[in-house]
Amino acid sequence: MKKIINHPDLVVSETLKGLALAEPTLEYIPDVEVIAKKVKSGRVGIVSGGGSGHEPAHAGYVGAGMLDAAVAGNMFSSPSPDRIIEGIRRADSGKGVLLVIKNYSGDIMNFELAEEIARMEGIEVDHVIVRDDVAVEDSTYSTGRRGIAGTVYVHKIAGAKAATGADLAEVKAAAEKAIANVRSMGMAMAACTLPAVGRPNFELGENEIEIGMGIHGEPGVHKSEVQSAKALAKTLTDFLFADYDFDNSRVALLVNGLGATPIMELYILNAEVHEILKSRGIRVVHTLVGNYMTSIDMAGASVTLMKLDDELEELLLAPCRTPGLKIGG
Amino acid sequence: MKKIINHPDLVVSETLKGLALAEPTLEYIPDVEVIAKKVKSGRVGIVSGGGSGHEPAHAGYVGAGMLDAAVAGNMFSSPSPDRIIEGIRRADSGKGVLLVIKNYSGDIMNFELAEEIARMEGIEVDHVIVRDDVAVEDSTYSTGRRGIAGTVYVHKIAGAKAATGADLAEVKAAAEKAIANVRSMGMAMAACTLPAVGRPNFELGENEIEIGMGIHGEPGVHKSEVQSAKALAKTLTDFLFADYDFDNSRVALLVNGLGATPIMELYILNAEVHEILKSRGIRVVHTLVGNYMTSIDMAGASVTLMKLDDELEELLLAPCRTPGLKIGG
Amino acid sequence: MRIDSQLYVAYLLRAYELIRANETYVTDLDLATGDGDHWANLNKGFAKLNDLSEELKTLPLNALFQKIGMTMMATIGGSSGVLYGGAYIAAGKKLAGKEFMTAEDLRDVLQEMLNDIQTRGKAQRGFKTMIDALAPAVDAFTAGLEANSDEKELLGSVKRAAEAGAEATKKMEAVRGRATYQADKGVGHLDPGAVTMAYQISALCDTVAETL
Amino acid sequence: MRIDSQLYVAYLLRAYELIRANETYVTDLDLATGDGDHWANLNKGFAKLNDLSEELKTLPLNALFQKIGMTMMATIGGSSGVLYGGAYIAAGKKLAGKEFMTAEDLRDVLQEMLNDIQTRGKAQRGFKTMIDALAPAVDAFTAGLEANSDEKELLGSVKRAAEAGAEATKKMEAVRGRATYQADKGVGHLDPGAVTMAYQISALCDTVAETL
Ligand SMILES: Nc1ncnc2c1ncn2[C@@H]1O[C@H](COP(=O)(O)OP(=O)(O)O)[C@@H](O)[C@H]1O
Ligand SMILES: Nc1ncnc2c1ncn2[C@@H]1O[C@H](COP(=O)(O)OP(=O)(O)O)[C@@H](O)[C@H]1O
Ligand SMILES: [Mg+2]
Ligand SMILES: [Mg+2]
Ligand SMILES: [Mg+2]
Ligand SMILES: [Mg+2]
Repeated sequence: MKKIINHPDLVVSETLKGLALAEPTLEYIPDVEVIAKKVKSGRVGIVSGGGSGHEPAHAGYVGAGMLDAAVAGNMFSSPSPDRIIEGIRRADSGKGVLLVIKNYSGDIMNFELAEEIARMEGIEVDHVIVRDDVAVEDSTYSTGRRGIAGTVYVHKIAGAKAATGADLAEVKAAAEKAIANVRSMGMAMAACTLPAVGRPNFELGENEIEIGMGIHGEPGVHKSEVQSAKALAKTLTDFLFADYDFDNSRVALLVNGLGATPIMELYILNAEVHEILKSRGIRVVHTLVGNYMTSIDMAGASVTLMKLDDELEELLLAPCRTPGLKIGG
Repeated sequence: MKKIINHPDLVVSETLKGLALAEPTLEYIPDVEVIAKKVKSGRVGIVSGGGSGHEPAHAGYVGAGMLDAAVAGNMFSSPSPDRIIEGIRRADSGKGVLLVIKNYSGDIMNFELAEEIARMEGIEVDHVIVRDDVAVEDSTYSTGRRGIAGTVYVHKIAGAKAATGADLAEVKAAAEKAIANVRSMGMAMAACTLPAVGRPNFELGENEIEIGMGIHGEPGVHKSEVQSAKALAKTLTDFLFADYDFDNSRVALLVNGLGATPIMELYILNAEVHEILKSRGIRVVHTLVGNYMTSIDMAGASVTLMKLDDELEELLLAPCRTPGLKIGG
Repeated sequence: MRIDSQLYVAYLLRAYELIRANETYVTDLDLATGDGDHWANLNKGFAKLNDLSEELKTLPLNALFQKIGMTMMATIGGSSGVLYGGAYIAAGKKLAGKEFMTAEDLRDVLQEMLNDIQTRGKAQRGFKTMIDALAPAVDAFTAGLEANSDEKELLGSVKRAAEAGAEATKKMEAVRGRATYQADKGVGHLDPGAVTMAYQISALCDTVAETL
Repeated sequence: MRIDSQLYVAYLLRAYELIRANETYVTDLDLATGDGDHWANLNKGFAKLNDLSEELKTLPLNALFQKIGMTMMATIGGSSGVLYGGAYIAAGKKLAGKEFMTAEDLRDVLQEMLNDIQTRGKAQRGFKTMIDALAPAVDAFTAGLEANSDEKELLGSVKRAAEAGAEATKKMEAVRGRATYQADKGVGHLDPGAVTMAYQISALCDTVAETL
C-alpha cells in the first residue's frame, strides 16, 4: 500500500486540516472532525457527514449555497453523536438545522441520537435520509437502499433552498423531493484500500469488474467481464431505468469517479450516457463529471440521474461555492 | 489493463466529445480534436494544447477567463500543426492569439510550425513556453525544463489578462511573468498506463516512489523509499526552494494529483506543504488542491508555487469559469 | 460473584488482548461481508479504554459504565460504536449506588444492553448481528440463575451460548448491517460483530470465573 | 537506379511491415527513455499511408512526397510526426517535374530531409536522435557516389551505415527528446527514433536493390 499519509490514524484529521487551509472561509474543528463555515449563514443550517473516505464528500461541500457543516467519522465509519452535535451547533443560526443522512444503519443510529440530544439543547433539528443506490433492493424490512453519489444533489438542493430563506419544513420538503427523484448505480474495476487495513477490500480478476458495489467497498450485485464504455453506460443506466421512469423528462446527470478513475474515462462514459439519454428523449439540463463521492482509491464510476421539475432545476442551478462544487455565480 | 474506454484509438475524440456534452458553452471540433468556446471572446485569444492524457488539461481550461481553444494530440503526443491552426482560427477575434506551449521539443516544433502558417493566413500569433519542472536541469544546451502543472497558472494569468482587454504584447508579458515565477516538482507512486500500450510506463517496487518523473511517465530524477506525507512535502518543496527564492513572499499553491491519487491524500499533502511555507514566512494567497494536470492514471502528486506580485495576484483571483477550474464570480 | 470496578476493568483489559490477537481474522470477516473496518474500530475503542484503565478503576460502577459508553461511542464510531456506547450508558443507569455486581446484577446489565441494542438497531435475533451472540448469552444466564447453577458452571454456559450464537450467524441471512447488500446476504460468513461480542462475553466470563 | 512513385510506395509498404513486426521492441525502447508511444505513433502513420497506397502510386513524385509529409505530420503527431512530415515536404520540393529518382536524386532527397530535421529539431549528430541513423546513411551515400560504387553495394553500405548509426546511439547522451530527462541521459539505451529511422532506410535500400 502506497499512500501520501503520515499515519492511518491521522488521515481524517489531516485531510480536514488540509481542506480548511485551502479554503479560508472554512473552519476545521479538531477532535470532533467538523468542517464548518466561519460565518454562520443566518438561514436554516444544513449538516451532513458520514464515514471518511468519500472526499470531497462531505466536508468539501461546505460553503455558500450548500452545507453549513460536515461531520467526519473515521474511515467508512459513521461519526459519533458527540461529533454530530458539534456540527449541528456550528450550523445553527436559530432557524433550525436539517441533517442529510445517507442510509446506512450506523449513520442513522448516530445521527438520530445526535438529533435527539441537540433537540434537548433547544435546537430545532430534522433529517432526511438519502437512498439512491438502485443496486440494492428497496425493502422496508431490511435497512434498504444505500445513499451514494446522489447525496451530492440532495446537499445542493437543500443548501439552495435554505439560501432562499425558506424555513426548516420547506427545506426538508425540497430535500425530500430531490431524494424521491434521484437514482444512482455504480461499478468498480479495482477495490479500495483502507489505510488501516493495507490491502484491497475485495478481489477482482484481471478482466473482472464489480457491478453495484457500495461506496465502502461492500461487495456488489454481481461480477462481470470488463465491458466497453458503451456497454457499461447501458448496464448502469438500465438499472436506473428499471427502477424509475426518466423517459422524456429533464434531468441532472452526475458521472462520478470513485477516486482513482482518470477524468478522461469519466468523460468517455459521459459521452455514452448522453447518447443513451438522448435516445430516450431525456433532456440533460446540467452535467457534472468528476470525483464527487469517492471510495478512497477505488477505480470505477457511478451514474446518477435526478429528474427535475421547475423547482429542482432552479435550486440546482442556483449559485454555490464550495471546494467540491461550484455552480453559477 | 481495465479502463472505461471503447477503443484505445478513440479515447481522445470521445473524451473531448464527453467534455463538450457536459459543458454547453463549448464546442468540439472533430478530427482536429479542438475544444473551443462557441462564442468568440472578442479579446486576444489564448490557445493551449499538447498530448492527451493530462485531463482536465487542456480542453478543460477552455471557458470564460482562461483559454479560448485547446488542441489535443494523441496520448502524450503533440498535436500536429493542422490541428493547432484550427485552434488558432477558433480563438482569433482579430486581436491576435497567444499560444501557451509546454516545453517539449515535439510541442514546440508543432506549435511553431502552426504559428508560422497561421501568420501566413494573416493572424497575429505569438507564443510563450512554460518550463516549470525543477526536476530537470535548466539548460540552454538541451531542451531544458519540461512544462508541467504550473501551466495551469499560465493559462489562468494569460486568460485573465486577455479578459481585461489587453493587447497581445501585454497578454504575452503577463504570461511570461507567470512563467518566470512558477516552479513545480512531482513524485509518483505508480506509473501510468497508455491505453494503446496496456502496461505501466515504468516499474516501481512495492515500497518505491519515483521523484521528479515527467507527466508522460518519463523516468524521474531518482527513486526513493516510500515517505510520509510530511517527508514528501519537504522533499518536493526543497527542490522548489533550491531553485527559486520564495521566502517571505506571497504565493499561489497548487497541490496537484496525477490522475489516480485520492483527494484525501492531496489534502494531507496540502496540510504539510502549508506548514513548511508558513515556517519560511511564505504567505499562501490562494490554494488549489485536486487533479489539474494529470498523467492518465498515475498515482502521485506535484506541488507548484507561483510567486505573486500585485498584478499576478489580481489576475489569479479574477473570475474564470471552465470545466476544470472555477475561481471567483 | 462480586464484580467491582476493579474487576470489570480487568475484564476490559482481557477483552482488549483477545481482540488484539484476532486482527486478521476479524478484519477478514468484515471484508467478506462488510467494509473491513470492524476490527480496527473496536480495537481503537478498547485501546482507548486501556489508556484510561487506571482512571476507570477508581470510578463507581455506574460512572464506570457511563464512561465506557461515552468512550466507546466517541472512539469506535460506526454502527458498533453507537450500539455499544448506547448499551453501556443504558446499563449504567441500573447500577446507580451499587458498589459491586452480583450474578443477578450482571444478568440485568446484559439484558439491559440487549434491549438497548435491539431498540437502537431496530434489530431482532436472527438478523445476523452482534445480537445473535448476546441474546443467547442472556438466555443462558437467566436459565442458569433459575436453575440455581454453580456460578462457575453458569459462567461457562453463558460463554458457550455466546460462542454458539456467533457461530450460528454463519447460516443466517443478514437483515441489518452491511452484509444485507450482498447477493447472498452474507450466508456462509460469520457476522464480525457477533464474533467480537462473543469475545467480550467470553473474556468477561473467564475473568469473573477466576475469582470464584 | 530508377525510383518512381510505384516503387517508392512499395518501399513504404515494406517499411510498414518492418515496423509492425517490431512493436514490442520499439515500444520498450521508448518506455526505457521516453514515454512509450513512439511505435504506436509511427505505426499509425504508416498504417494510414498503407490505406492510401493505391492513390499514392498514381501521384507524381513531388506530389507523393508532399502527400506523405502531410499525412505523416497529421497522423503521427508528436516529435516524429512533425520531423518526418517537414522532411518529406521539404524533400518534395526538390522533386518537381521529376518522373523518377536516380541514385543522385535519392541522395539529395535524403540530404534535404536531414537538413530539414536538423533545422526543425535544432539538433545535431550525436544528440541521440533519429539524425544519428540518417546522417551516417547520407554520408555513406555520398561516399559511395563519389567512389562510383556499384549501386547494389552502395545501397548495402547506406543500409549498414544507418543501422550502425542507430546502434551507436546506445552510448550517446541525449540532448534532444525525452531521454534528456533521465539522470543518465539515456546512456545504455538505443534511441527509438534512430532505430525506426534505420528500419525505414533499410527497407528503402532493400526495396530498391531488388530492382537492380
Ligand atoms: N442495526 C444493527 N443492529 C445490531 N447490530 C448491528 C446493526 N448494524 C450493524 N450491527 C453490527 O455491527 C457490526 C459491524 O460493525 P462495524 O464494522 O464496526 O460498523 P460498520 O457497519 O458501520 O462498518 C455488524 O457485524 C453487526 O454485528
Ligand atoms: N529535436 C529533435 N530532433 C531530432 N529528433 C528528435 C527530436 N526530438 C525527438 N526526436 C526523435 O523522436 C523520437 C521520439 O519520437 P516519438 O516518441 O514519436 O515522439 P515524442 O517524443 O513526442 O513522444 C526520439 O527517439 C528521437 O529520435
Ligand atoms: Mg464502517
Ligand atoms: Mg509522445
Ligand atoms: Mg464495518
Ligand atoms: Mg515517445
